[in-house]
Amino acid sequence: MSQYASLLIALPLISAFFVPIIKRISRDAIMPYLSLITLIQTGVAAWAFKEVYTTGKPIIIMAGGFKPPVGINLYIGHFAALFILIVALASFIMAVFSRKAISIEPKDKYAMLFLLLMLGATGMIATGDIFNLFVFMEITSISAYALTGYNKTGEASEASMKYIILGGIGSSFFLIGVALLYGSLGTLNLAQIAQLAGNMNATVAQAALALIIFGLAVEAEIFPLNAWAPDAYQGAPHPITAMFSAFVVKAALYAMARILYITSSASSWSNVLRLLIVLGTLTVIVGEMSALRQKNVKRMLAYSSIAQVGLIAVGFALGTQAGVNASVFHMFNHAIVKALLFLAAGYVAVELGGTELEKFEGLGRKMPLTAFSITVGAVSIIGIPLFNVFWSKLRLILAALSANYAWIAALVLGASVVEAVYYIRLIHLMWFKGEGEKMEENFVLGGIMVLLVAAIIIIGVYPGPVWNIVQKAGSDLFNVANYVKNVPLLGVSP
Amino acid sequence: MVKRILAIIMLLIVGFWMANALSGVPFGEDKMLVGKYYLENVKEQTGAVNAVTAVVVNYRGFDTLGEVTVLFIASTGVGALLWRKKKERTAKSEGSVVLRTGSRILLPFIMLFGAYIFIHGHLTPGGGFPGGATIATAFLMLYLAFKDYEIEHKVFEPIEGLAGVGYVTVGLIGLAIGSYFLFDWIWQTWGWGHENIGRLLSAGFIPIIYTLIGIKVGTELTGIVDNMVREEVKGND
Amino acid sequence: MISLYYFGAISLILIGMYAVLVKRNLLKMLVGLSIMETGVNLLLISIGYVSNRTAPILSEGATPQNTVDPIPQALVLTAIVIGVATTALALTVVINLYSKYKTLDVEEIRRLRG
Amino acid sequence: MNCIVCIEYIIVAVMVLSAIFAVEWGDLLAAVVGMTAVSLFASVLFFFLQAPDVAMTEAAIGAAMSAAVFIFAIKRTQRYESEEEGAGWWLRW
Repeated sequence: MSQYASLLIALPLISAFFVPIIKRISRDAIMPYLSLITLIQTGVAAWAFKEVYTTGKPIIIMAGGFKPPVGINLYIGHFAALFILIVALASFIMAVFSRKAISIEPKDKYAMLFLLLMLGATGMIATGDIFNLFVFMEITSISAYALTGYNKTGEASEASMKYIILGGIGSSFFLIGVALLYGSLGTLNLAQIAQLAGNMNATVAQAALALIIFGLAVEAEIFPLNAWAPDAYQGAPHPITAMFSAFVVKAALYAMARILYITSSASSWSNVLRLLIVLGTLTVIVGEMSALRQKNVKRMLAYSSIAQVGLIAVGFALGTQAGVNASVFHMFNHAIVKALLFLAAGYVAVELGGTELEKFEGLGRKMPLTAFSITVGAVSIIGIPLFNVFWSKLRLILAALSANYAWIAALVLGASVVEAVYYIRLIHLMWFKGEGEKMEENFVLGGIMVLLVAAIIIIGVYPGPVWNIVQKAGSDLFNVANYVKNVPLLGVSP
Repeated sequence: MVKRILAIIMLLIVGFWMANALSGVPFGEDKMLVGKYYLENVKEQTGAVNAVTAVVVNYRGFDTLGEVTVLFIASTGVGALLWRKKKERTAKSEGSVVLRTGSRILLPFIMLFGAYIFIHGHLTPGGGFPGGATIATAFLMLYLAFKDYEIEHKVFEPIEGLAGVGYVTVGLIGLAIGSYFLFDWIWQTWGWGHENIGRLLSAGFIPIIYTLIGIKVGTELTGIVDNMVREEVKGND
Repeated sequence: MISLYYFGAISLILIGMYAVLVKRNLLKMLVGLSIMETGVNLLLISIGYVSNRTAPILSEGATPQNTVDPIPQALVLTAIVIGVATTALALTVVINLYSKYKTLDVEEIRRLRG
Repeated sequence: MNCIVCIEYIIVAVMVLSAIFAVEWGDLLAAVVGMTAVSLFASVLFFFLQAPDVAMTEAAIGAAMSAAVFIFAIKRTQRYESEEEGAGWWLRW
């Protein structure tokens, strides 16, 4: 029965391949079809989530019926079940938003690329094989390139070009890293790599891990290779921007953390951790400093997103259970908040024709509900108590202190102060400046925004249940021995 | 010039570092672990003589599904980004007489050769991807030879989609029959073709999947070429 | 002493990276990326090679003991197709950029800053 | 040293040389021809490394199709590059 979870991969694929035939039948049916498929995907993901969290055992999907090191397996554990649900849910929201936000033809191609972007992120989170991870990463990134340039304006094409060049370098690096790992271990399965990592040559292990981290850094928006992100966030269609921030980045970060902890028994592993801590810190600093001087709200949100990604990476690089838990919690909260913020900002752009700061003047009078949701999102991401991000930032600070990194706690606090500056500027602009007539707000989108706001406040007031789920997900990521035990490895040994 | 020298120095450092790491992975030595298992069991488990094909289609079938998807994304993306209201070919001159007659005569043979490559994927080197590329080459030649040749878009796009649907459906039938996605139901459940390993009618669903992949790759690459060749008609923005 | 094939693969990777790093022409950068991908593929295949063994096609004469590793070959098969897909998409974006700005020089294209 | 080894050395040398030319030639059409030559020599090397499947795929897809797509793109843009240089456009914010 549990093998039916492979529908998570098969369903988006088969429905994407089916779009040309739907297009022959009726062009107007494409967008409702997209919403329907993402809704079904959400249902399947919810079923998998329930299955994993009630039985407490991960679902192992073996493609072709071959046992893991021989065949490819998907590992839907506590972490993957949670984030696949988030991916599907965010996709569903954005599919609904797409009906309003996408007016540029060809919509059938948009629907295919949208489904495949969702498929790629799902696969990246679920897979248990390092080369399969590469393939899913390429699916994600190539559909992201195409979607970034979808508007066909000069800016969109430029952003897409930048993304393609960086992504090409990143995927080459990743592949060299995989080649080194394979050359020294003779296997590609993550569980078996975890078993054998201890007797790896130290130089090879260090080089392979550094190359893999640099390769994933492109997708994960870690500092030296993230120049594409603000441009792409600005140029891409609005629903796609929200998807980038809500789960594409998260999938790459997860892959990074997974590979990092899988190889934790390799010698010279702590050097790699130190490298990631430095990169993450630089990401936070550069992201927050650049966000301060932005004139475009979508670009500002993009830099803020980069800074949060840096915080998550630092949390993963602490190397303790508490740090991983805090990072997973922050990923979860950030996905909700950024989905809300980009949805609201995109809706403003659709209605008022742009996301420059001037467009947001007097938004509180023009579109009170949207302005209210942006306010809640902004206040939450600053880290004010009683909103969800407060708890994850608090956990991050506690984890840093218990791992003897006092300066990381200072970094988190400093980042919050800088965030407060630019978000409060935005809030001030929306409520206390400019005049405007009240406009009709879309009922469905308003409902979605209210639901997301409610989620933020409920998690902020009662963090307990979510924290329990997140702790399980974090230990799934951190506890490698358990991971190896759960994968039924066939006894292939030298 | 300074930038150039700096870049070269930086790259040499990176290269030295990589070479240093590669010295821990000696060339030409037997490093197989899972590979040995494949080589020893490939004939009983999949029926394919060509171990690479068996690895590509059976053992690592998920990768191949992803690979087909990547090509599909590329063709869709090219179509989406080069989409204009009205597109036409703008070539000014026909190909030479040799090219025109040659492409007309060779077309069926190239197609046949492509089909041969992907049908015999489990016996000889090759398989769906080179086979599909060969078929695409035939259409490429038609585009070069005739200045107003265009493929039948109404036929090609649904074929591309249907081949992909077919691949996933074969996988889902495996899920229904053998309870694993992409399970080789023809070879392992029905047990067809066990007596003629090394001949055409063996190796379970490998020929079926490679045929679907070949059709898909051929139509996709042709679609990419078609989108690149046709340009927007002037005065229509 | 590094082997010949590793030397060739690393040279290709470095030359490709040099083009991406230094050149200003977009098509030249893509040529560089393509060369880099070829280099990576060569590296993977040479890692899977075992001296004095034949191709992994188990017909006459070839036994599991005297064939090379099939896995890197399967991986490279995937990587080649992915490389071509990326190249085709990138060239499409280049065509779109050229039709907007009438240049391929990245310094003149650069509009998104800060 | 037997003859196969000499051929291997020569092919690797020519391959690296054509890669350098592909990067340095100002005529983009020539650069694409150089890139295709790199792919073809690499496919010969794949054959020496006992990977006939990969050699075929590289020749059919890596060399032929990508060269065709490149040439169509050059036809729709421009053929010569300017001589100036700049570094790391894609790394800047």
